[in-house]
Amino acid sequence: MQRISELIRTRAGELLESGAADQILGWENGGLAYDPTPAFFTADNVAGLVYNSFCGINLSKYLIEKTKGKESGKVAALLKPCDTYSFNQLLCEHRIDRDKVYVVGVGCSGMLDVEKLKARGFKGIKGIDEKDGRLTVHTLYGDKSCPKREVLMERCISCKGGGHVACDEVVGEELTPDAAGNRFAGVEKLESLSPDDRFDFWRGELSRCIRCNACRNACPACSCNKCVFDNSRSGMAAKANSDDFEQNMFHIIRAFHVAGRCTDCGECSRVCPQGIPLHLLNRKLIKDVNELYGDYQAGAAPDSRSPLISYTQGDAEPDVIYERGGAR
Amino acid sequence: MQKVGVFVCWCGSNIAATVDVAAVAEAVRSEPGVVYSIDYQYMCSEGGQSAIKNAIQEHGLTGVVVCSCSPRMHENTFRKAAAAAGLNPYMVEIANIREQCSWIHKDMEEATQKAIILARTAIAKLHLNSPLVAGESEVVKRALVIGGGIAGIQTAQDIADCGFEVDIVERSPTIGGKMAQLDKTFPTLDCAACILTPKMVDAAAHEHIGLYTYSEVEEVSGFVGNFAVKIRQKARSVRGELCSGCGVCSGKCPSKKTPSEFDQGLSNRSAIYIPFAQAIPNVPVIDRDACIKFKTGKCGLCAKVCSAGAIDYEQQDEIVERRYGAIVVATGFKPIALERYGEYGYAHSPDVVTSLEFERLCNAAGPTKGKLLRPSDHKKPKTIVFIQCVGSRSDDGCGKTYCSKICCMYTAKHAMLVKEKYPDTEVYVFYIDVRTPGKNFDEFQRRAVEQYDVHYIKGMVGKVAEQNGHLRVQASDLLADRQIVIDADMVVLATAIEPDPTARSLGTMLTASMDQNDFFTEAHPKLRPVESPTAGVFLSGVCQGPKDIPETVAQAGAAAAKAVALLCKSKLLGNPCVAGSDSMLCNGCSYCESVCPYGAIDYVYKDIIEHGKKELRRVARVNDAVCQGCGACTVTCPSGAMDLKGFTTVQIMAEVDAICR
Amino acid sequence: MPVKDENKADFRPLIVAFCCNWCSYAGADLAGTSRLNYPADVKVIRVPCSCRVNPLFILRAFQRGADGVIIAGCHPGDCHYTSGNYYARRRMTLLFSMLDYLGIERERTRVEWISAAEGAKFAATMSEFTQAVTELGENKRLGDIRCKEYLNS
Amino acid sequence: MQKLPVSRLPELFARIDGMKSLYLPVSAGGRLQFGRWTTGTAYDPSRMNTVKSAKDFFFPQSEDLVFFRSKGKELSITEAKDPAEPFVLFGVRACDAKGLEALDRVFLSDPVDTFYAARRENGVVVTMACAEPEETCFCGAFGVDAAEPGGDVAAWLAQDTLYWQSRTDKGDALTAALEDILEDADQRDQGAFAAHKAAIKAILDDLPLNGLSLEGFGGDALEALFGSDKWPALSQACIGCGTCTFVCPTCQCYDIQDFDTGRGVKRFRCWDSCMYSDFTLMAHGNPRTSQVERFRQRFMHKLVYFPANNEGMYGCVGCGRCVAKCPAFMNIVKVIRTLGVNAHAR
Repeated sequence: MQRISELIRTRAGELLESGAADQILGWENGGLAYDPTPAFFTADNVAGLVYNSFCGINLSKYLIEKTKGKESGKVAALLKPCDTYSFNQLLCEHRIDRDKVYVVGVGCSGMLDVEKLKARGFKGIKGIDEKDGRLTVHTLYGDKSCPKREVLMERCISCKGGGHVACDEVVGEELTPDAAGNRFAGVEKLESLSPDDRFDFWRGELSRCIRCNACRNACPACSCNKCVFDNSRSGMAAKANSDDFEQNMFHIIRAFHVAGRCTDCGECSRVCPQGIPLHLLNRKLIKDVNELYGDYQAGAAPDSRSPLISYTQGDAEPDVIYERGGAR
Repeated sequence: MQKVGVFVCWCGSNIAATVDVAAVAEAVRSEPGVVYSIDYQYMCSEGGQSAIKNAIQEHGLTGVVVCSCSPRMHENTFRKAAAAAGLNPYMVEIANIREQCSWIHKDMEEATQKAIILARTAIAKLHLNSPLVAGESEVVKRALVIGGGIAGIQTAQDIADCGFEVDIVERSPTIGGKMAQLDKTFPTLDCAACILTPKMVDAAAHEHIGLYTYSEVEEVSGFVGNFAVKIRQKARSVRGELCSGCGVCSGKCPSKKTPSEFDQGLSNRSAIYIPFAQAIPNVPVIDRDACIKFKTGKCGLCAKVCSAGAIDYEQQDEIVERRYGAIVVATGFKPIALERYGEYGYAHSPDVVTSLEFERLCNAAGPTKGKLLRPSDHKKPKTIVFIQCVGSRSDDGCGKTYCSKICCMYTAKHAMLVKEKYPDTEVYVFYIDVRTPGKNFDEFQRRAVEQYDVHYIKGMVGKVAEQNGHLRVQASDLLADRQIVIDADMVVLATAIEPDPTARSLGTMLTASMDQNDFFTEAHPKLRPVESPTAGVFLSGVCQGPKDIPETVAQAGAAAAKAVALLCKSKLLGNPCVAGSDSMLCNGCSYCESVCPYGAIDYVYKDIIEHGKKELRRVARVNDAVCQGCGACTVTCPSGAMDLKGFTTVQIMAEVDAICR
Repeated sequence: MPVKDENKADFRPLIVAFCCNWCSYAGADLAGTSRLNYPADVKVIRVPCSCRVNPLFILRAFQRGADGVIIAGCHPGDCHYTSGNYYARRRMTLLFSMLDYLGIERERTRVEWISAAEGAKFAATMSEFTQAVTELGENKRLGDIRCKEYLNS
Repeated sequence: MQKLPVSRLPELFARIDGMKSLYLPVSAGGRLQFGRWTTGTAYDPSRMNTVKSAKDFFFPQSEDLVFFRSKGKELSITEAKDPAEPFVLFGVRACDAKGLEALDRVFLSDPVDTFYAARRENGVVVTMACAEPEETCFCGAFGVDAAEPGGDVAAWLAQDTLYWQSRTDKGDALTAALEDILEDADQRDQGAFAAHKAAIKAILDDLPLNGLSLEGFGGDALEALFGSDKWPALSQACIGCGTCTFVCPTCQCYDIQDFDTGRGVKRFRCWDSCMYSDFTLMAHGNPRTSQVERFRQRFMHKLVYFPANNEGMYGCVGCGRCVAKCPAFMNIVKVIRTLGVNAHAR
């Protein structure tokens, strides 16, 4: 990791120097052991650019604002393989001006989920060392250790693999995490439950929602200039979940609005302060689309057509859900 | 807040008998904005309409709710009334308390409650209505007639005679259709060809009529007043402009074994052929599946003998693109296939024929030169059995549930013709009922019975089987209540008719709705019988339902009149209920564009000022003249920027709320 | 106002039916013209096309106390706007699958294709759907308590 | 001071819940929340850092104010009743207790917020000294001593003993009601008790964020900070969500909204976030048109405006929730480090 970070920093410097980019979009150290923060770099602060196993944040969405307007210059964005899917999807939707972006694909061997470390009872984390698949976590209460793959982010456990789908150059080799599982396992598990159990499960999860909008604001697909939930004239604006219905409503509509556009980047689940497995909603829609309308990966190409804006005359009838999936 | 007037219609007893109209009028008084509320016997009447006009003026209403029949019935009536009183016609909402309430509910209490809710819902929506103004669009002064049978020809002539351009598209090599195959016509027994062929000639000669024979409609886009149609002109392999129609080519053609479509397969034709003597255009066509030249590359005899050098083996299909203001469908019918009716032995014995085949057998230009000889051994039949309702009015699932309407009459005609020519023939007719409404129809059928003593037997035929050179017909005589057996020489099946098989795909192209039998549905069964619900599409002849020739011609004229009424208009008022995008909310993501069936949406770069900051954004723009108001874009739009006038998101939600209140 | 009686015996469901103007709404009219009875619990909302039905409307109906929501449109291939019902079909399939996934009774939602000529089918469908929803009882899982409070005050 | 063997905690809880509703940190879906205690509820004293602070119990995320109803042409108005449930919060961290003092200054100063006042009146706060503070903690910077927590009752958990010290009248009342289960602590306990507090102190001194200096902030720093050219860079990562606001024990901004139930209109208030683009949205639009301004507002409020209006008391208690929960790892600590006078000490 150290080495790649070094490579990237050097390359970023070159890009700025050569004028190939006016700014670099990357991560800077946050002060803790696990909080690299999105930042824009120029020659005078590029030294602060870091890349490590906690750079999970998907930077593609920042490019919407950054490439707006005539005056904005060229940005070199550091994107991990899975981030480039979001980037492509945003290109599909004309949300990013491609000419103003120089994509530097950065290799990734799986990002770490600090919440999973904390869930193991690792408290007061002061530093983390990574060595051949194991982490040593230095805490206020002594050193702890665990295998890396056990604390990978959800998205990395079921990594799309296959490297960058959009980039102008790659720095550091294209790695994919060693643990690649069936990403629909969680959905299938829920589908196998009875409706009552499914209902109880989601009530339990969604009832924790504090409507902070972190999932929405972090989501690259939720790029609306004004969200329907913030628009008093939309008829569904709300700032808080006054009751169960609004918890359901917000998440159903959000999942539906990003249906066919969600690249499954996993930011929603990463940022949720309450640890609600929101990816299970998006993946359900992805799974349904794959099963009913053929495999589709949003953002795989900059011109892919979402399954919700296309059709075939032979499409399954809606009552297909009465027969398939979901225990009764 | 609108000032709303509510008008509850009794519709005589149609509504008032099951809905307490007074109670409805009373209940809505407490609804927000309602300043006036009455019940009235017939809102659609002159009196009812002036009640609306007066209330608008006296009470300064800004919105009107009429609780009455379906909006599909009188929405326009009431909009016009409102407009006459200076109110925007789109400030009128209808609560459908007849079709969707009084007519389906028995219990008065229940029906009244529902009527109140429906009224409340209309009021809730109305509060969010805004005045709409319809845009205008040009009318292309040309009509397309699909199908060149008697219906199509008549419609085309009537339109053309009004001075408008008409094109006829006919799938087969000639116009004329089924009528050209008929021998005589009931009830006058005059010769079909004698009355049809002059019409065909006139049509071809008419300065305003263009013929596209051996052609098919490939694609239809656009909308009323401005349809864009792609027509495929199939390659005849003969160049019409050169051909003199001498017929030498078909005479010399060595491939003569193809069953003649025109003669229902009772005779053969050559590979290069003119369907029949009076065909229009009188230009042969090469049947490439039968032609030796096309199959083997050898031969080419026709080209050698053609002095005009009209033969062109290289000819390709051509796609012609034309614009039309109106489209008339006249695709006609065909007899149903009989494979499901094995009991009549049609497949086994050549002497069991359909009525249309029988027409050819009687016809002077037919395979037997008009002598009635049975196909098997060309002997003159002594006993002929006619079986009616073969596949019509059937509940056995094999045939059609409807009555084909023409069979009773043509069967009587056939029986009479036989008796006329060969009085010594025994003629039996098996029927379920004899249906002969129509001018001089019943007289005609009775003549068959009384003057020509044709044996009419009420009963169904159970079996027709060949037996020592005869056709043994086993049947039941319901009146005499006994089984009978007749040894016939010929059996004629009055085969049910069904819409032409191409109708279904055409219906889809035109987005014109059809019933379960693939007959085109009319905009209103009584009041708009020759119009399809799809604006600018009209119906002529059997494509809308079984008809005889006089009815067909009458309807063809009516369809023409409707089409002309449309073509006469200099401009069309569009539908103001079109989509519109709020550029403040639009992301420019292009999703709406990709679901728009009319290509009505494009994108422009626009300076948007939000929070006092100016920003250049890509935003959607809707072309009002092209948008048809389906609303596909509104749901696709994630930001809710796209909305549909007249059916806005908040309006529909207000309706939901009102219903659930 | 819908009667929300806990006692299942006399529970009357509230059914919201979104009908496309060209086919199903006309079908509903035909049902009326043919005097074909179906439960008064069904209230129809007229939309130009099934593709105008926003998932939001369906959730809204449930929020406000509907016990069942049915969307009726032209048969696939017969859409007045050529393709509207194809989009509706995908949207509704995914939405209903999602509701089912959240444990909301799948029998509360339905899509039916009813042509202008199918008055009988309209009446039969509505009766049958109402029956099915009645058996499910009140919609407790996707309702908004705020809309039910003060119900009988 | 009283004490109780840890083994008897369940008894204590049962007793308290017998009198008033007891809420304490419980795990839900892996995340820690204040939840209602019931027999058998698993309480893990080593886990104290709830995702949301105890704020909700006095200032809930959403609460009804009044209900309007129109029948025909008449309008009827029903006011929501003041909350009346007596309750006890157990295991509140020192920082959160301090947070309540900040809220008091907002809601209990004239005009008094009756809903908040009623809940404060009905609620007894039992704090717990932080035996294991986390790397995100910096309460020390705001004068909070995690070893000497406030509240109505302060508690310490040293090895197998719970120490209990009432700090207010409400605390006395509760203690009195529990006298038969609580034993008086004697001289022999003082040693263990002191050792425990010393241990906590030691860890506090060792915290990575320890020694965070507030020099350069406070009521009179307006000019110095408002115009700083560092705000744009600081706010660049902010995605404008409300996480920091909603997990914050001192954020007190709310919006008042109406909800039409179809049978009348419910007027309620709900938390709002100055990070939202529609915060304090007015007819003419939003006074803060960019995320930079919104970001600046939040931290200026906590570090400058609040002290300016509250005798120097800051609008932050160093609970560290925003540090742990911000999706972009942006937080007040970075702001303090970047804008403080010793910014370069970093």
